[in-house]
Amino acid sequence: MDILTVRTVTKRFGGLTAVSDVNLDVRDREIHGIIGPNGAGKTTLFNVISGAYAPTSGTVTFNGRTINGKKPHEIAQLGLVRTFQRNAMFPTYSVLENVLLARHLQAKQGLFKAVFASDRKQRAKNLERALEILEFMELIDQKDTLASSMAHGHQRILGIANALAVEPKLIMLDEPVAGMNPTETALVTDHIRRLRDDWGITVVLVEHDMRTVMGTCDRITVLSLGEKLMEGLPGEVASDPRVIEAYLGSDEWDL
Amino acid sequence: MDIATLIQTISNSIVAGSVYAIIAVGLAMAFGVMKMANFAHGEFFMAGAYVVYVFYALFGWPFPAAVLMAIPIVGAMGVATERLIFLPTRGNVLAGFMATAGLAFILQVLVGQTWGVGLMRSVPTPYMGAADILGANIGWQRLLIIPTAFAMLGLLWFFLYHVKAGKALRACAQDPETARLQGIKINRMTMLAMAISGASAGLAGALMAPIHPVTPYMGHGVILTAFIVVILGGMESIAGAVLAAVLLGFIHTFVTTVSDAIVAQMVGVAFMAIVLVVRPQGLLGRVKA
Amino acid sequence: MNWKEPLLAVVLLVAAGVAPFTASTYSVEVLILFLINLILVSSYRILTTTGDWSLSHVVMMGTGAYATALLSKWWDLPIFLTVPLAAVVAAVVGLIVVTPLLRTKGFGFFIASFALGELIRLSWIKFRDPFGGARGMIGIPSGEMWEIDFFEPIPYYFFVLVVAVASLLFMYRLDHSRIGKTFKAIYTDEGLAESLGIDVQRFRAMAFVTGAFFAGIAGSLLAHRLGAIDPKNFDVNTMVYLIIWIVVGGTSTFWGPLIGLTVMTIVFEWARPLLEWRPLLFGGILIFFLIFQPGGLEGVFAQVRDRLAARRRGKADRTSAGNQES
Amino acid sequence: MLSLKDIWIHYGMVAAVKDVSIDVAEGEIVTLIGANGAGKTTTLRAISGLHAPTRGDIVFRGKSISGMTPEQINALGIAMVPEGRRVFPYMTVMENLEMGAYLRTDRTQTRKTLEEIFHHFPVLRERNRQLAGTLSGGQQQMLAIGRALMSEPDLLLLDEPSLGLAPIMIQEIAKIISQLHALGRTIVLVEQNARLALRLAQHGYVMETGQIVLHGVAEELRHNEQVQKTYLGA
Repeated sequence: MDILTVRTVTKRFGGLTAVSDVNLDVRDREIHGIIGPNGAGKTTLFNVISGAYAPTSGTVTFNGRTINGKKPHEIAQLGLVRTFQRNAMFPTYSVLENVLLARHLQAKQGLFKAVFASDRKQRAKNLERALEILEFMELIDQKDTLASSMAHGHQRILGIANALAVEPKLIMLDEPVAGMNPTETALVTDHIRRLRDDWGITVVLVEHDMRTVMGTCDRITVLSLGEKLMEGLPGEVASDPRVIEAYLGSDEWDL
Repeated sequence: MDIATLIQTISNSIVAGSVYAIIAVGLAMAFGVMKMANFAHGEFFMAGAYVVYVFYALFGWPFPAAVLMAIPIVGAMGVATERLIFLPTRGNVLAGFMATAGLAFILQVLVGQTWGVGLMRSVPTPYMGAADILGANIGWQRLLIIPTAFAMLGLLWFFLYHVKAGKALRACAQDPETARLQGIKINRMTMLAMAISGASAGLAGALMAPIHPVTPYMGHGVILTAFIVVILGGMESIAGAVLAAVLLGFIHTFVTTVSDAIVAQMVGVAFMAIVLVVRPQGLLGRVKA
Repeated sequence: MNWKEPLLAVVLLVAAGVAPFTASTYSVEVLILFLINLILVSSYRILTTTGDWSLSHVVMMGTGAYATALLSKWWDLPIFLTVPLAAVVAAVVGLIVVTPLLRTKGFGFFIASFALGELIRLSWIKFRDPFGGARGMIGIPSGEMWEIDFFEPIPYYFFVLVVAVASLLFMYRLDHSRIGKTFKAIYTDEGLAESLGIDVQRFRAMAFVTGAFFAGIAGSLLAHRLGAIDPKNFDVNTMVYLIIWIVVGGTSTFWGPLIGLTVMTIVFEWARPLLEWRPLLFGGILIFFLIFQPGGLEGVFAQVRDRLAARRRGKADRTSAGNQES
Repeated sequence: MLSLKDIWIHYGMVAAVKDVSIDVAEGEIVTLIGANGAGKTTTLRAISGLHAPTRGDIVFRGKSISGMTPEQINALGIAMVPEGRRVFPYMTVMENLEMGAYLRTDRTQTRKTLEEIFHHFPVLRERNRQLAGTLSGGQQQMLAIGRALMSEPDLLLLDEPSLGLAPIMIQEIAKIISQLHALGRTIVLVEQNARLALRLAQHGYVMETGQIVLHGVAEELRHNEQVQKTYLGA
């Protein structure tokens, strides 16, 4: 079953077409990679899906509901949560406070109830769940560390933990291993796999780095210059000459 | 409204628009180059009026000479403000803006304590008499403002579009980092922008001195109008500021004629609020990609 | 979790209870104004926690003041009704004002709020009936409760004290509630908060309206005390003073604005002999803080505390190191 | 001519460039290649003065330039074409070029340079009165290169000149770069299009997570397996 479908989505900025007529099908409980060299339109597509941009044309369906035109917070509430390339955490809070805050932000209640009710029960529940998430993401040992003073790789994982606090069905990760060394990369990709394997969360991974995508994803969609180049299994993608050319450039230059 | 009143109102509108344009162009320039938002811009206007008061009314210099003095003096105040306030708060528009609110207090007190607080300084009108245009009576003192505004805006336009330093100023406004890569010294440009900004506010104040009550608090009324103009025009756009100034000059004058000055202010503010909501980038503003 | 804050609160409350009996009438009046300003400055902090610095906050206060004047003059309502009703009126006006403002951010918000505030203030000048035009409204009753006349400073002082304590308590709870945390999350990273499912606009509006509500209370209390109000009471000059208090104190903790107001009230009273030179002093202080101490006094306190803690820790480390050696 | 000696660059606490050393000889093209976020652009920005290295030294013509402002470095003869072109959008093509020659005072010489640039990029002459923001991506790239050349720099820094351009445009830009080399220009080229960059350059440095993992003669790197691996993980 497809949890996320993108149909003929086009996004123009003024005269520039950043994404042109793109289709995408993400199956439930898969890790789907969207790759392509710089300027391929990955980030634009990402922003269209998460609601930051409205598409110029085309539709986006998540879990059976049309979500194009909805606001980012509405999409998040429906269970499609994105992370950011950087700063996907509140830097001046501790790790535990980060996840607790992300959970607090979920509560839907009025001003007066928030101020007057003591809601110990809810607090206890939130704390329990936050600790569970940290345990799962292997951040529990650092729960009192200030987010801004954590190692780069762990900050990225905290960003994912914050997203988990929203109880998403699908997480979209924006270049989760950008600028990381191999050890950090392995740590993050390991966590990404566990999201799907242990908690059954669908993952959409937007990445520049092919290596990460190859080892982590079930299926891959390749974009180049705003258009979909191909879609397939990692092995198919890696050996496709069009993809190699998109990444390394053609070898046939007439200088 | 009969023809005479209409002509009177139109000419008053142009005069008002000219003054607003001189004031607002300076504000827009400072904001454009390095996001310097000057709350004390109204006090610079006031300072220009006091320069004329001192040199013309007290020292007895010829009126045009006194007006010209306002340009370097208030221009220097602009440079000092850049060095002392905007440079240390660079990168934080609000902090610079609030700090210049403090500067406004300081200037009001200094001027008030030197030349008196409550007293309204009257600057005698140097050019008496009025032009008679189709039955409408328009004082020469007011009419004088129109060519001065044209000359000043023309000069500024020539500077920005035909002089290297002016072009560099525009380059800084569009992309400061890339401007630096061309060897353009950004710190000189911010000083230059504030010099022009101060000088234009000072010039406007100097021209208005004979027809506007000169008090330490005369900047108050000006700052709101100036910000309305700049926001209407699109914050950083100088052409936008001029267009909006003329527009607001007409709105204010016509509404004042048919109703009163307070309603005119209200209409101006409401107009700006609508523009902000419908077109946040202003009339000629650009959406930054 | 923290015993220091409640203890401090008790000490302050006792001091506040004793203060009027040891002070001159003039000082009591100053204390009344101080308490009113305490509500005002604290209510302003609510908006700033979302990052929306407004220039119309004293106009919201003025809205409460004008509402009070009208309510007590037209319908002769008692003070225990005028104060909450005025707050509601200010909140409603706040909601109307903030709706277009939400389209703007940062500096744009600041300037646009200035303009919309002026629009309201100008309407008080324009509509002589009912607002009394530029000369404002006079003859606002000081109010009474249980046959105690609030024209007397000490009874009114205690009335204001009760209202102020209740208001501050509410705002303190709000600050520490999940809503207060949401405000700060929006300020820290709007995009992240949005991605976690937060309706950013709704919470920004909520902060503005709540702030307006308490500013309305402050305005109402002020109107009853002064007996006469005019549009000049709520102009941008007053607004700059509010900004000075909050910049001097800092906004990152609940206590910052309170510290700022307290210090600046003392400076204000102390500088009374300077007469007209006072604004110069205040302008200078504002510039000084924005440039050299942007975190405000609360930042200074935090630095001192951290340094002391570090020194204490340093000592402890040295002792333990010494123990290990021996 | 230019050498980076063990430089480190930090963004806050994160080290974006670690212990990088690069040497550029007069008249050659040196390319820095590597995946996104490898630290190529940061390294280039350090040379141009937009980012001060936290450790190490950058020496240009025997003089240390680390810690200088971009203005000072430009005056020494280093010009940069920033990533994403960054033309002044509301200035005409001509004005953009003039800004490139901002520090030059010799009018006739400048005029000559301008003619040379128009010779390289005829389209800029045709459109010299058009606002730069209205040019196509490829034309903007040409303008950005032209603007940098206006200062007659001894060293030209190019950041991702092929980014977001259609293949035919990339070919065009590549031709121009090789022409500039033929005319004796010294160039540091940052590119994600590795094959192209290694065809153009004489020496190449491969960056990965802020470090140089490989360097050598471009022709050899072109056939190196590790280069392929850096990009494709194959």
